[in-house]
Amino acid sequence: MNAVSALGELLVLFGVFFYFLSALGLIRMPDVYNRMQTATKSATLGSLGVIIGTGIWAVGKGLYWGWITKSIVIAVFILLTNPISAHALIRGAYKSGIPLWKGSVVDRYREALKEKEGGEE
Amino acid sequence: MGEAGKISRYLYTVIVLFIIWLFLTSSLDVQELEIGFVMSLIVAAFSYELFTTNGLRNLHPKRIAYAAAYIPYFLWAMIMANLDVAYRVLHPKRPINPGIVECKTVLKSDVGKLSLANSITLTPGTITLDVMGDRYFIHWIDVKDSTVEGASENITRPFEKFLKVIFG
Amino acid sequence: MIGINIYLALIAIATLMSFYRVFRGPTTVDRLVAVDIMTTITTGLMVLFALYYRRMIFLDVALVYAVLAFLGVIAFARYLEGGI
Amino acid sequence: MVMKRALAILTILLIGYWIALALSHVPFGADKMLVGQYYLNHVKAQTGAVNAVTAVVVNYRGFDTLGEVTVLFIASTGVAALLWRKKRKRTAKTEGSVVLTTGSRLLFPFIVLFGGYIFIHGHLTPGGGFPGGATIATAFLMLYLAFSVYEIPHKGFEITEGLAGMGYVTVGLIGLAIGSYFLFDWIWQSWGWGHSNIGRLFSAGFIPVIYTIIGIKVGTELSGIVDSMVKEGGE
Repeated sequence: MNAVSALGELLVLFGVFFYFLSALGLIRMPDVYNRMQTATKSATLGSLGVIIGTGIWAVGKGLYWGWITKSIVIAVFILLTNPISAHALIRGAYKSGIPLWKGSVVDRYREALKEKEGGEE
Repeated sequence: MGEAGKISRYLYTVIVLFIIWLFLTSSLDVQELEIGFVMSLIVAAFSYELFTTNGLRNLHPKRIAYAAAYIPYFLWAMIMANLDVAYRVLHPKRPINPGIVECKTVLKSDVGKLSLANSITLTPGTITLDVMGDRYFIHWIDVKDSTVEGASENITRPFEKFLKVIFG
Repeated sequence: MIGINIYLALIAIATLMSFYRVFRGPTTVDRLVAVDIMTTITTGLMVLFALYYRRMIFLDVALVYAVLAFLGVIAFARYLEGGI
Repeated sequence: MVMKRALAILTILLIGYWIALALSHVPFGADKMLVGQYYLNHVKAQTGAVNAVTAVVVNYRGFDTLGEVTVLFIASTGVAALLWRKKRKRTAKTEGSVVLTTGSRLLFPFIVLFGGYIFIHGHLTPGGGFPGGATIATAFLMLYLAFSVYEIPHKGFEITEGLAGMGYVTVGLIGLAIGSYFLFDWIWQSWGWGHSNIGRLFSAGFIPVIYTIIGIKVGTELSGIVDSMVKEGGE
């Protein structure tokens, strides 16, 4: 057990914790928007931790150094795509007419959409 | 800022694709490098029009320096965001106060808007719902200020000072 | 320290936990969000499996899976918005 | 409702138990198939591929693979014929937001490059022409999803597909001319290229060449299928 693989394992552990947090957020939050809030962020950070951690861990175990570069590619891909898919999903949710949670305080988007429709007519 | 010339855009795409290829194959074997170069040339030939509008201007040292400074800042913001999420999820009373607010941005380019939207989505309590021109509609889990200026001050300002330089 | 088997089991449990939301719904978007999270977690699981078998080529599988999962979620989201 | 669901879960568990019971008698890892053992023993010397599956698909069973590619071609033509109507339009009501369009523009070259990576490394990694082509097609699917007016360049795609199909047959015919049979691996067996560097990229005879051709062909065909399926008939 050298320092590099210990660092990798620590990162993996960190990522696993955030995976759990994301699953928990998915279960506990009251409506779809808040679920997305909590789940997407922690799943992305968890993936970063697990994937890059795995790369470092593998190099620490004496495997080929290419592990780390390849895991960086996967991590960057996830970092780029996950927010995009979350954005597409939340937009789809709003457009398909799912109401906000009853405790929500303000909805500027509806006002803006109304304004836009009013302008066109 | 207008579009860069075709050659500049093509070269920029080739360089980026070749770097991605290096990371993907994770090998410095000469054969891999040759095939990678050929592949980058071919793929860039029919995708550079989609890929970039700025061309080689993106490789300006100042932009790269700001991008390098942005990465740790962003990672830090992301970890903070997740601790915030952890607090909200694990707290027995679920302290949330959600709503959709509007922000204005000063960024002009599409790539800048994309990175601002992604940064917003991954940082504390906010997720981008829609972008119309320079108006961002953001679902905020804990609304502190529902006016446009206040929300912009809270959400988009910290990132904009970096992204304005990186993407223009 | 703890060992890779434990991590694999833990990640699998996290996947199952998000599976709960796929079953419960109540709306389609809820299920989709859960599927999105599940695929993200599964990508991490695949990467860890590559280390478990000590085969670097399995990382390619994880990357293909990430690409396909992203496309699937985008397709459903665009469908929800009304037409593709 | 609960009853129905419980019944479904019970059925699945029962079927799973049966399958597990049936498979528990099959010893794991002991392969009784002689031909499989033959492939495993001779694959490196005869084809130079590190990945035995690829060698079987392209080399030993090359003719079948040509058939598969043909089947895929027929499938894509069939889908186009089945869904053909005069004025077919996209049904997208809304344009994707700037985040989605910009994101797909940034990701498009990367996914195409990754598809190329998969089919070029078919003899070294668990990839190959079919997954590589499918990955390339997903890149085009992404553009369809993001933009409401995007269309693939139909003419160019048809020409590329035809050229790729002809290229496959040509490689096979050269094999017939040099060696003794159709799809004879002339690069490896006659010219003997790459005998010294098994496991590096330029090895395994004509497997990378064939896989590149298959990748391009599958990619264009699947993009065509995507195009036919996304559009719907207008008036």
